[in-house]
Amino acid sequence: MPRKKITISEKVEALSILDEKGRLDEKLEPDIAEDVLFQLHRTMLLARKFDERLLSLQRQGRIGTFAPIKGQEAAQLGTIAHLRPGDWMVPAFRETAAELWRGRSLESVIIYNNGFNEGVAIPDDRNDFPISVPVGSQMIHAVGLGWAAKYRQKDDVAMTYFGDGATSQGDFHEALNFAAVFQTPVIFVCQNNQWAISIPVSQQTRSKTLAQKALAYGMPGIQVDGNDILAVYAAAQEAVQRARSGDGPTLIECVTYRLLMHTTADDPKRYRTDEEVEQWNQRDPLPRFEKYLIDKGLLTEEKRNAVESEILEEIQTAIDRAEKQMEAMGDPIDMFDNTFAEMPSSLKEQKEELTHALSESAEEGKDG
Amino acid sequence: MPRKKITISEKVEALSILDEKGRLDEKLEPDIAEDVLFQLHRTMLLARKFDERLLSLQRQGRIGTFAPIKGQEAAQLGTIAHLRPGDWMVPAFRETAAELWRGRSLESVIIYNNGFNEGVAIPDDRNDFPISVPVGSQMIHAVGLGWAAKYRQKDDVAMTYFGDGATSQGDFHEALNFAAVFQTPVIFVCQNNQWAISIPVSQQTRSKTLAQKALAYGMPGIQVDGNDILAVYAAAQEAVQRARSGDGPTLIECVTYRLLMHTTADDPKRYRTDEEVEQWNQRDPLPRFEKYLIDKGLLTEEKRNAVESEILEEIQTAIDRAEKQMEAMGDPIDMFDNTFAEMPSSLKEQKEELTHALSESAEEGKDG
Amino acid sequence: MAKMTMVQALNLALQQEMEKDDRVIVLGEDVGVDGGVFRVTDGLIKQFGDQRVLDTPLAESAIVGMSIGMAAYGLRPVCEIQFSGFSYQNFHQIENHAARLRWRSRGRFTVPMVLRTPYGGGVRALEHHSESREAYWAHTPGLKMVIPSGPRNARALLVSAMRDPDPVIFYESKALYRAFREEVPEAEEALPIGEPQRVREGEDLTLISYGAMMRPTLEAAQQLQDTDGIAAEVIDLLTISPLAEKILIQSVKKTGRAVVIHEAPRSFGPAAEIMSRLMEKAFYYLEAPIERVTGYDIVIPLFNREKAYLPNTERILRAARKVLAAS
Amino acid sequence: MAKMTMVQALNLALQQEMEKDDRVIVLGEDVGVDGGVFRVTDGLIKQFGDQRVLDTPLAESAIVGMSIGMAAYGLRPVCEIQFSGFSYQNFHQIENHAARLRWRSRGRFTVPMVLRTPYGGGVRALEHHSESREAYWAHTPGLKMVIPSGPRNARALLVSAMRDPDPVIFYESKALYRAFREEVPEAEEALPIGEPQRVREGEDLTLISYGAMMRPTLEAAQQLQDTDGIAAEVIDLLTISPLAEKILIQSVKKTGRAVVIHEAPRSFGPAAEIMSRLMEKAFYYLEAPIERVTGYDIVIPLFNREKAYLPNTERILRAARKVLAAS
Ligand SMILES: Cc1ncc(C[n+]2csc(CCOP(=O)(O)OP(=O)(O)O)c2C)c(N)n1
Ligand SMILES: Cc1ncc(C[n+]2csc(CCOP(=O)(O)OP(=O)(O)O)c2C)c(N)n1
Ligand SMILES: [Mg+2]
Ligand SMILES: [Mg+2]
Repeated sequence: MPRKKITISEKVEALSILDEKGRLDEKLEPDIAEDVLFQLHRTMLLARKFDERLLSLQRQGRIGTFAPIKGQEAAQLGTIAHLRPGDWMVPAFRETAAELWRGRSLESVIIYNNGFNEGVAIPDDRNDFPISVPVGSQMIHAVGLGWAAKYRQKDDVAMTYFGDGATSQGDFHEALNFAAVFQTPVIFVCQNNQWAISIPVSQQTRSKTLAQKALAYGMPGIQVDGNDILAVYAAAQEAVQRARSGDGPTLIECVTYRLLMHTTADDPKRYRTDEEVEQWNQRDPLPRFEKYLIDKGLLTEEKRNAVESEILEEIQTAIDRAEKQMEAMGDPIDMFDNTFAEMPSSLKEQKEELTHALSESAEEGKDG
Repeated sequence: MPRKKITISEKVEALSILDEKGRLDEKLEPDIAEDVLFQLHRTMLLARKFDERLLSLQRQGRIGTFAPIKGQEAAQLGTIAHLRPGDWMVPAFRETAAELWRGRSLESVIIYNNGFNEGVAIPDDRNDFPISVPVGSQMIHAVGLGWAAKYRQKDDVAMTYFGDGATSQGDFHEALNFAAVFQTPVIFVCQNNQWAISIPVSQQTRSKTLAQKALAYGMPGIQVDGNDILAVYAAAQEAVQRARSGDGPTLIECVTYRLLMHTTADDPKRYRTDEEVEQWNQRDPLPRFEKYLIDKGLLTEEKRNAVESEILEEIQTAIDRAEKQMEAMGDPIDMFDNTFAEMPSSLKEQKEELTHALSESAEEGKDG
Repeated sequence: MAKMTMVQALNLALQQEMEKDDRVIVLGEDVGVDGGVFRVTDGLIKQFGDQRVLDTPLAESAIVGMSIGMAAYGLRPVCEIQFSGFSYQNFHQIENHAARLRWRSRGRFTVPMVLRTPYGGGVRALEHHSESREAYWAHTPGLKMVIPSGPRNARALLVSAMRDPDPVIFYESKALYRAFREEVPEAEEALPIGEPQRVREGEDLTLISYGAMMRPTLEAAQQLQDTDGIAAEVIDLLTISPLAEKILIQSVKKTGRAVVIHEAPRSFGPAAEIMSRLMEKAFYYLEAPIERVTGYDIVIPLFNREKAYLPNTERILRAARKVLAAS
Repeated sequence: MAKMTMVQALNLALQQEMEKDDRVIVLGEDVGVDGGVFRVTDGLIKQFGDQRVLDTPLAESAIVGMSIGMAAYGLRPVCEIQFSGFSYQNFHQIENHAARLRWRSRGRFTVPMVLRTPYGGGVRALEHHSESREAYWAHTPGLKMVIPSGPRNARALLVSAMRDPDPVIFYESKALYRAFREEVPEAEEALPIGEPQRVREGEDLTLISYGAMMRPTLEAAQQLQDTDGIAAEVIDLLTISPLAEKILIQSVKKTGRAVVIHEAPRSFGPAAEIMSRLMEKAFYYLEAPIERVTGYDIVIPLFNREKAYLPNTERILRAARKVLAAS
């Protein structure tokens, strides 16, 4: 005062390491162990191939509506790769690549996409939340988890995913604010894939970047090329370190693109041009990462093909297994379970009512 | 990119013109017509005296719980003074000074504080929303009003008030985002009075200022000394002009202080020190403004006292009138009105039921 | 007259009303360029431009809050909440404001807005896309809660909702969106809000339902006629709240027996209110306890098992026969 | 044993459970340094520090959402929503998540949290501070909805709520906070959730209520005894949902007549469910239609007229006599 610009101490940065043409900025290249690089590549390829296969299953009517991830693999894998098993993942609904990295089985994805509750079961050794459909509502759960970890004096962190559209929700704001106020170990990973169904990010917000929204919370924010796995990896590494060492949350905006439809119920031709999609196809994270690995002498065409056939087989086996498992899943009566730890009498009665009705219909079916 | 700081084009500034000691920064002094200065001063004094009187009425049990405004008069009057009659005001619940400026009667305030719905009636010629109790929920209404005005090709603006606590609500975020995306003519006036009941602003958010939250929306933000009516006036003038000329919304943070309790049900001694309050008493906007007027030769001790006695009489008259009016307000049966434009049959029946019950009790009362 | 799906009929209502009344503004997520995820608002942005049809950011509370401001100004916003499962994000805007602003301002400001939202099961959708929780709104003073059961009444009720001086929550059954076609007159047609309809006459039993459940209910009535020789009277509520009980009471006074059907969870659901009104006003005419056929008190299962959750003709028949057998 | 107000009794429950179980975390607006606007959490931050008692920013959705995360981690958050009129700000967090996480994760993650919130009229409060909308929660699968009626059962039910493996919505009547004192044992005491209590025996009539309405209800029962020679049985629900109907049915089978009392709006309110259960399970024992005495289907008026809105002894007596007169 009297009239001056307010200087803000938190940083908002932009980061890119491996550009669209696969050119590497060596000064910034993160140090990633070879086995991790292989694992990242294999999971990226698996996620890509699985996505393709799910799409064809959906078109054949063998699974229900699902949300493809094509194009967003680097944003997911470059972030999730930093989590330890005890850390927490709180996803939205378009994080299949990250889930696969965490060990979710292909079968469970297929079973879930067939509308069976069995597909949401999470093994006890994975601290991963189930898919959250209500946009923007899940980030605050990560804040509670992170707070609890800190309370228990663990250095576990919580990583939560959401889209550009989710940043418009009040819950986004409240989650970031709580995380900052309580300095909880949370990494907010925004996959800015440019679209929220038919709404482009330019109509979602007037701010130039999503990363700068961090400034409202006194939190560091960084915008990375989300199709550049090295940049994503480097940014996430810093954020996870910050969280683990008690220095609070970070907002990471991964600039990426949803190369396919919003879900299989959506027709993107209604709202975006083929040219735009084509431009983003040029920035596909997968070939870019493969070029890097090849340049580094870690990957060859041959090796890649070998991994790919292995993956295709893995997917086929999973589909076969899932379809077999689902055959045994007809009985709806356990829909009453998992409402409460102990079933109240009114629910027991309703369960009996349905059991009875089902057996009567079965009888009638026999008669008729 | 590759790694660089993101530069943000919107400005966040801080502004002060008349400092705590009443020293004026003449370069920045806004040009305010004399009659407006008088009117501002008179309303400020009226609001102050009325607040004092309400507090004593409350302590005597003659009104219910209410929210004092002492200390926040400059923030309210410096902003509201720019509105034209056709403009829209969307208040929270601690804007009595602004409401008085807009022509709300003292009686209606007293009647409202006595728990009579009659106290919320708003004359047809004031475009002012009634008090909104749910913190943070009202700003978005201003966005709808502003949008509608623009749609109707009017240059009317909407000004909405809220506290520091309200900035934590999801609805704050959504309102600012919508206002920016649709470039609606809205002025967001945050009265940062340092406390949300017992929570200091430092526990409300980790951001250094509230004004910088504007950056999340690509919106200009400004922090002003909210106890400096000249600074508030100047900042609001720019914001209103911007809105009126179609250049969209602004966030104004008025740094001020709630000198009294949150409401009369609150005991601030539980959470803040007398020293803090005393420090802020030194920054009281009223003597500061009076010193300015005296220095300018517009006010004398004598004149001030004349205005004050006039005001005290006005308040007394209003109390007498309100108490008289309230005597005639016993009948509860119109509680069924204003639920719908047309009363549905089920409500008519309930209304009859109550009418009947009330007359029966009256009968019984007579008998007993 | 043209044969239309409910989606087309709703679209017609919007399109005609927007033509007639420039106060009508459509807003919501994906309602513009995309035409709504179910295409109910298809073509409107083309015809009326982006000042009449607003593609909003993704924030239900703001969509409703902005509508409240628009309505108070004098416009007639029709907002879409993409699925009713996400209307709880804006529950406070409805309860704290939309339902009260007339009251709070003693009539100075009113909220003539419509909140359209798809509800209900049966379309193999994801979690949160199949619920039926009209009771939340019905229990909230100051709101009208409307649920059409077919293309023609959907169009006619939406027209009335847009003209209503008070906020209307308008539930559209996804299962009905494209399930069948009906003749829908090109000429304007409006149906009063607050008037249930007797859609089938009968003396033996009253079946009361609404929305997507009307179809299995009517099917059950037909089967009762065909196989049991029972004449069931069927009432389509259309307006859930404020509930106009008169026609229900008349019917039950005649039949002495009733079944109420809805897909919402049973406990504290709409059927309870209907049963209570009948108990209060037709108790001495009842020859058997009223039965309800409803969803269960659980989260509706993911789509592969939702059929077992939803009431169907068979369950309605079973309840009807139970009520008929009792004496 | 000490004579305590409900505020003190609730405070005791929190304090003792926090001492015993370091998983219990209290959070909300003004619950720490200020001790809660009604002082229910008074002294806790002093005793347990700011890692056990969190003064949060002003955001109800985040308070609940954060509690969900804490609970899923294995803690036992007890969050306070300052007034139930502001719990709609977090309705989606409860409906979309708290009530479903066990189900959604097939038991892997659970939400053992308590949402405490003051509700109801009678304390001359501001708008939004006097509502009674327990039906919203009661209609939501996956939640338990508890409402105590006095210091002793408030303490004992809150203890159970904190130990419950599932989310509990815990409504505290502001009108009861300091209305009277009861002996509350120092030693731990817990009351099972899901068990209504018969608090007065009688053969002629059943009065069913809960929360703040228990006092006028008991007063009415006494007056019926004194002036009409009528023995009314009185049942205190304590748990609204899941509703355990057995004791209600037993009672009505005995008395044949019932009145249900609550301050919530009438239509689609809790009484409707109770009446429906009684209709379903005790129809043939009913000698008169069940009456309900409730709030009206309007926004509760500002405080000067709220008395006329709220049920009172007189209204209960009138309904009871009507039920008794019918045959
Ligand atoms: C609260 C809520 N509102 C609306 C929807 C419907 N919906 C599902 S995804 C989506 C767009 C999400 O956009 P974004 O956050 O960018 O994620 P993306 O789909 O691009 O991964 C919408 C509107 C929803 N699931 N939840
Ligand atoms: C949604 C909501 N939550 C909680 C409350 C209770 N409450 C009333 S005022 C207040 C603090 C408001 O603080 P601030 O926004 O800074 O405004 P101030 O009171 O300082 O004017 C709280 C928590 C409320 N009225 N609305
Ligand atoms: Mg997106
Ligand atoms: Mg404040």
